[in-house]
Amino acid sequence: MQIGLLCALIPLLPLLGFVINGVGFRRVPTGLVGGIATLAVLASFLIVVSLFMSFPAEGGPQIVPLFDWISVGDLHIPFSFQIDQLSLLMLLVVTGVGTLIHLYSIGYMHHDEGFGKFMAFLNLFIFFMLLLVMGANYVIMFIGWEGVGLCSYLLIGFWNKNVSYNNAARKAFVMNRIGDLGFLLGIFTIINTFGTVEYVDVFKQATSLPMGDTTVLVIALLLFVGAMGKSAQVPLYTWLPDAMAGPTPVSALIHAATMVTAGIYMVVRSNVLYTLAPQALEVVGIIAIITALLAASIGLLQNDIKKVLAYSTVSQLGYMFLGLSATAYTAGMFHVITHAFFKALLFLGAGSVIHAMSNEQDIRKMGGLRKALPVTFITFAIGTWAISGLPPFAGFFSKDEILAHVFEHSKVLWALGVLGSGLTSFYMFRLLFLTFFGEFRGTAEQKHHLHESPATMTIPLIILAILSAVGGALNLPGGGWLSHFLEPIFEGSRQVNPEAFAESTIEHSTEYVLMAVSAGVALLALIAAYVMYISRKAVPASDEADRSMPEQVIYNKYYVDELYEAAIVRPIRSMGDTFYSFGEFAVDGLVNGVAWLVKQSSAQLRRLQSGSIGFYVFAMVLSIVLIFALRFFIRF
Amino acid sequence: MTEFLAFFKTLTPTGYLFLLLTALTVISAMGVVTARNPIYSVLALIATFFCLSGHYILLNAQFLAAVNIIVYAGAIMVLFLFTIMFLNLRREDEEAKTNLTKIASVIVGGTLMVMLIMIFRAKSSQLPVGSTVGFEPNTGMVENLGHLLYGSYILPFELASVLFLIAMVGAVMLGKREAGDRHF
Amino acid sequence: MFPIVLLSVFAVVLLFLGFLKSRSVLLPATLLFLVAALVANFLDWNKTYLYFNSMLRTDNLSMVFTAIVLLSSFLVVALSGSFEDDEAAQPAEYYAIILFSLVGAIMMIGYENLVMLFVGVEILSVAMYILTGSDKRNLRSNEAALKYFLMGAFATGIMLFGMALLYGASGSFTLAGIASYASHAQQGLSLIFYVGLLMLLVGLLFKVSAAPFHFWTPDVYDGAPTIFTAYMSTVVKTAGFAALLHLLAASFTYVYSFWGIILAVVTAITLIAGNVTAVYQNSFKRMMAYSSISHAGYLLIGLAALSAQSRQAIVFYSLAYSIATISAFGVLMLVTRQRGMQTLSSNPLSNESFDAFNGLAKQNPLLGLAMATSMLSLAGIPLTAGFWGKFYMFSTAVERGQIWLLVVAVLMSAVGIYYYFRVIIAMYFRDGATEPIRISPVFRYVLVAAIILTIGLGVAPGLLQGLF
Amino acid sequence: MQPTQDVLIPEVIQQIPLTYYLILSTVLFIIGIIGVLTRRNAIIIFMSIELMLNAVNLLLIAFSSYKSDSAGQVFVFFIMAVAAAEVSVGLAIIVMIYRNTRSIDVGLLNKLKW
Repeated sequence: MQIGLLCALIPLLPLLGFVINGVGFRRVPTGLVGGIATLAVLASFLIVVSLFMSFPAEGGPQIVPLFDWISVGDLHIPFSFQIDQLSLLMLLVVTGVGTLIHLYSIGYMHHDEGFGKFMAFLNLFIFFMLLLVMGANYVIMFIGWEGVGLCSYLLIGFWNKNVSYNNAARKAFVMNRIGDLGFLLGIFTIINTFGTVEYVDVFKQATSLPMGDTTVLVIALLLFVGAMGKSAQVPLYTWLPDAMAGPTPVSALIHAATMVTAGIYMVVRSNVLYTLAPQALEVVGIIAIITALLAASIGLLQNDIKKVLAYSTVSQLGYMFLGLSATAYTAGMFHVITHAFFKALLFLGAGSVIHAMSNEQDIRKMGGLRKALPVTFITFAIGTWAISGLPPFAGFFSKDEILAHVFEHSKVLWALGVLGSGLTSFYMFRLLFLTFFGEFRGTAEQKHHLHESPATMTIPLIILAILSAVGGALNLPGGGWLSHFLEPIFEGSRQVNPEAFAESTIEHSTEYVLMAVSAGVALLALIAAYVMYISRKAVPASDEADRSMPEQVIYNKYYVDELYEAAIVRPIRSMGDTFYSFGEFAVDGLVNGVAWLVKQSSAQLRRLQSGSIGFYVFAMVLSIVLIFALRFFIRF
Repeated sequence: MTEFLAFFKTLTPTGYLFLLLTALTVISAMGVVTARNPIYSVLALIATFFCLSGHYILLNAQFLAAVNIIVYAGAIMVLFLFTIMFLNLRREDEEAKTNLTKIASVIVGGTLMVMLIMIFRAKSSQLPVGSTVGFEPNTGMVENLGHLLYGSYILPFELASVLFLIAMVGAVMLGKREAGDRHF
Repeated sequence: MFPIVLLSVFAVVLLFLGFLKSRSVLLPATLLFLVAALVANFLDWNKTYLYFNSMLRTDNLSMVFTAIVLLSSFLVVALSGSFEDDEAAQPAEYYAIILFSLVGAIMMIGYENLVMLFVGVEILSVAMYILTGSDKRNLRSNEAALKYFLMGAFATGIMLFGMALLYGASGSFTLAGIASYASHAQQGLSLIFYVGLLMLLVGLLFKVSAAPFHFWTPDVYDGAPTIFTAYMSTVVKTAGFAALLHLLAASFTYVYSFWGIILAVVTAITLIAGNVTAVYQNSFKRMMAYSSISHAGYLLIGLAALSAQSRQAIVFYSLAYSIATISAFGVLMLVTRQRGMQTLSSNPLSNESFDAFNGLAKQNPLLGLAMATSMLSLAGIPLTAGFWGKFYMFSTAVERGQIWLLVVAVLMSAVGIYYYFRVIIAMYFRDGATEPIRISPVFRYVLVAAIILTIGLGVAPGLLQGLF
Repeated sequence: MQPTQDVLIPEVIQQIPLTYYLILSTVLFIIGIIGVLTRRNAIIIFMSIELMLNAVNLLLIAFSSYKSDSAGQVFVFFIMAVAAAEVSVGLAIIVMIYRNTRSIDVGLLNKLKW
């Protein structure tokens, strides 16, 4: 079958689903809505699989031109898709995980009055995401990029009766815009430098440039600003936790598995440019490690089940960028894939819990749910195990590969990375223990309602759990399948900087030690969490309790372990609080400050519009005088 | 200064006439913008137009000089005068602009004037004067202008009628008294 | 050339139709006339003519601009159905003036001689003074008309002074004559020429409301009846930019180094003044006025960079902008009228504020969609025509190497998104107790056509490129 | 300069440099601008604008005569025609405003602002 037609069908099917559900959402019967939407994505997935199967192992990129799009002077931009190893991987993840989440949404959302609208938006999102991934040039990527941002905006504000939801949606939009501006400027700089936006041509030209070229550095940094916005890196990360106001499937699909990894995809796509600009990679590395640690430490003390997962997502995204900064592009992509599996799983599990708890999201009111929700519990536990980087599940392999490359690059970053991994393990197990172990702490009514979710929700959970468990097999240490598969993508980078892609210099023994260390740290954190939340049955203080006296609660209930309290809990808590307030106030303050500044200057500027003809004419004449003075009298 | 005096001496009566007309023009133009009473402004403007017509005659543009008197001084200014009379604007009121804005306006306008004059007097802005050989003295005669107007410029000439139609329709539409309106 | 003749005749016919008792023939007749003019416009397709001793030029570029102007006026006229209910309105006169003014617009698009430019500008301006003041008993409309008239006449004076100086320096009113004079720029031109150039430029920049000559725009757009605001902000602007483009490209390319930087600075000021000031507005109509200033800024980017792509960029941008603006004003008219009837408040301000749009999308999905599409297009979100307009504009700046201007423009487009999204938020995320607004079929067709055009050009911008 | 060699050339052109006319019309033009800036009576502002237009007319006629090129004088026709049309519309607007507000002071027109 024609490859062009197949490629065109991949994004068109979700679009069709959107049109059917979106235009006729009042007329399509509710029973059909979910089926149509899910089938559309499933069909795309099947096409992607068939493409993947027929793709030659060592093949170069296949460009599928669809039609001539625009030409501006010398710049010609065709509308074409690029099928290569990288886009195939992303396509598999997007459509695969997308299908599961669509399926899950049928169970999760079908009571909602806006069900049809919801499924339509999800399909639209998939469409834009596919454009982003498949486009053969930066302009198509940008369109997909903006499109997913728009859908994310729509879906966060989906339950739009609540004001805070709206604010969250707006915040997400504003922060993403800041990133998009960087991206847009980057694209124009690319046009200016290379005269084309086609990946193939840009990279071909770029390979002939010297290392450390300033223009490339500028381009790389501008593109990274775009990635920071979309992938929630410091300082543009605060929108992601707020975005949890949207329905849970949205959080799973957009804010965990797919859209937020677009930034990583872009950097990997432009790997030649980044390899050419080592300084840019350093910036990426610094921002990545700050993000990873900051978000992890904030995650330690969150009590909203989705917020914990959100901060964990931010932190994991930081890990991915950390890998990229050490030119471990494969490792970064590997983590994108495994993260898509286990984070989608965790979010969907959280959704299942919230569903069972009648929309309760506070983990202090949960506990002991493992008996009521066995499937959810087991799958959630697998996800937690995987994200914590404990063997033998997927997260272990991917995170470990990143850390191994970082170790080669910089010992300090590695140590910080391991620390972050410990934090991850701690807060994830804290979440697991508080939610599923111990006694139930909710109301009696909630307890009465507890039930396992329907099959449409549990089946995706089980599939994702299996994937999270065995996903590590994609790229076992010592040159797995994935690194071979992706090799052609990095051909250009290898040309410009062979050293960065030389065979690893660390010996296998060192590598095993590194693995052991990171796994050990994660295990230690697990134990710490176990001691704190299972043995000691600590429950985080409620919001009403005075924050300066958190120990009171524990003090009154248990034999005091003051040392433990003072040495671990309090520092962690204060650290978490500090970082949290940093995020909330400093970053948001900055964003709001800029908005305030614009608004104030607007208020001042509009006073010029005084309504008086005399003043208007005066301003005109004065401007003419100034122009004449500048052109004829002042030499500069 | 001596240069100026020397220039003075070379002038014939026509030259003096030019200077006189120039002085009159500027004075009456200033009268237009400074007169307190709008009627005086109109009269000063009419005087300016007459002076300008004098200039046109000096420049051998007799036809335009006549048209200037007929159209501007005759028709347009009468329209102004009518309006002022109808609206009964003889009172010397509502000139309450603060002195500050007036001074600022004069300074900015004056600066523009000084700048323009400096530019026009600069060496690099002098235009090559047309040679006397090919000089066509009939430039401003009605025959010459008529040929041009009905030849090359026929299209804008015809389309100017569109402008008049618009103005006619518009003036009637806006100026017409609706039922219940005051007369003036 | 053909549209000019047809429009002049049709306008006179319309004036006579005004004698008929029934007003209902006027609207269809006007629409028919506009379609006829649009068809006649393309009779010369792919041919280049100079009419009447090089007074008027028709080539594909001028025909495309003419088509945009005619299409915009078609849409505006189609949205003007409310005159039928209004006792005080004089639709025959309005439509006739609109058709007459289109003659002026076409003159501005196709002129080859400064006389034609001058007469064209004046026809269009005088018509606009009248239409601005057409709501005779409304003080806001009166005030707007007087402001527009006095300032417009003043700007005309400056423009004429510039033309006179250009004539003095180059000895010709034709663009070709001026260009041949300017081509000796290496040997040094008279300073008079440069002064004339600047003054002519200032006069035209005033007409397209570029800062710092933009002050009339918000007041006039705000005070004029909404339907004529829609007309002014699209047709006049398109014609003005066509005139500027032709002037700069045909006559002044040789002296780009003289005016390029001035225009670039003016562009930056326009972008900042328009976008930043729009943020604080509470009236949607006034916001649209500032937004039209900001769009003049985006269009100026193409002029300040004057490259081979500028034509294409300006054509595309004006089309995208015109369609989006007209449908936005169309929705505004419906909403204002509806709210005016509901609340019986005579204060027009509250009917035009952002709050008037609260909850609109829930009751009237079509109106919501039309407004949202046009706001997205004006904001330059991908897959709408506005995105490609901005894209083309920005790439002209890149080609000239005016990176600083590009940065300003990109930042300001981010500011723009803020106020455009206020409307979308109000429509989709706010609650407003409203009953559905009755939409007449014509309105519905126009809005649907605008949505389709905006999205269609956004998906396949190449469609328009085949035209010239 | 030899004044009488070619009697057909007007004396003014022989004696007075073109720059003088340039300066004269600039002065008239600026007086018009200052009138627009300083006055509040709409009719007087309007008359100042007419003064500006006449400065342009003078300039055009001067250029046209010195170059002996008729195009400039034809342009003056158009300016006069346009001015006449503008005056009729402008005065209609002023009359309309006067009907509604009993005043033509532009300083009082500030309902539209900000």
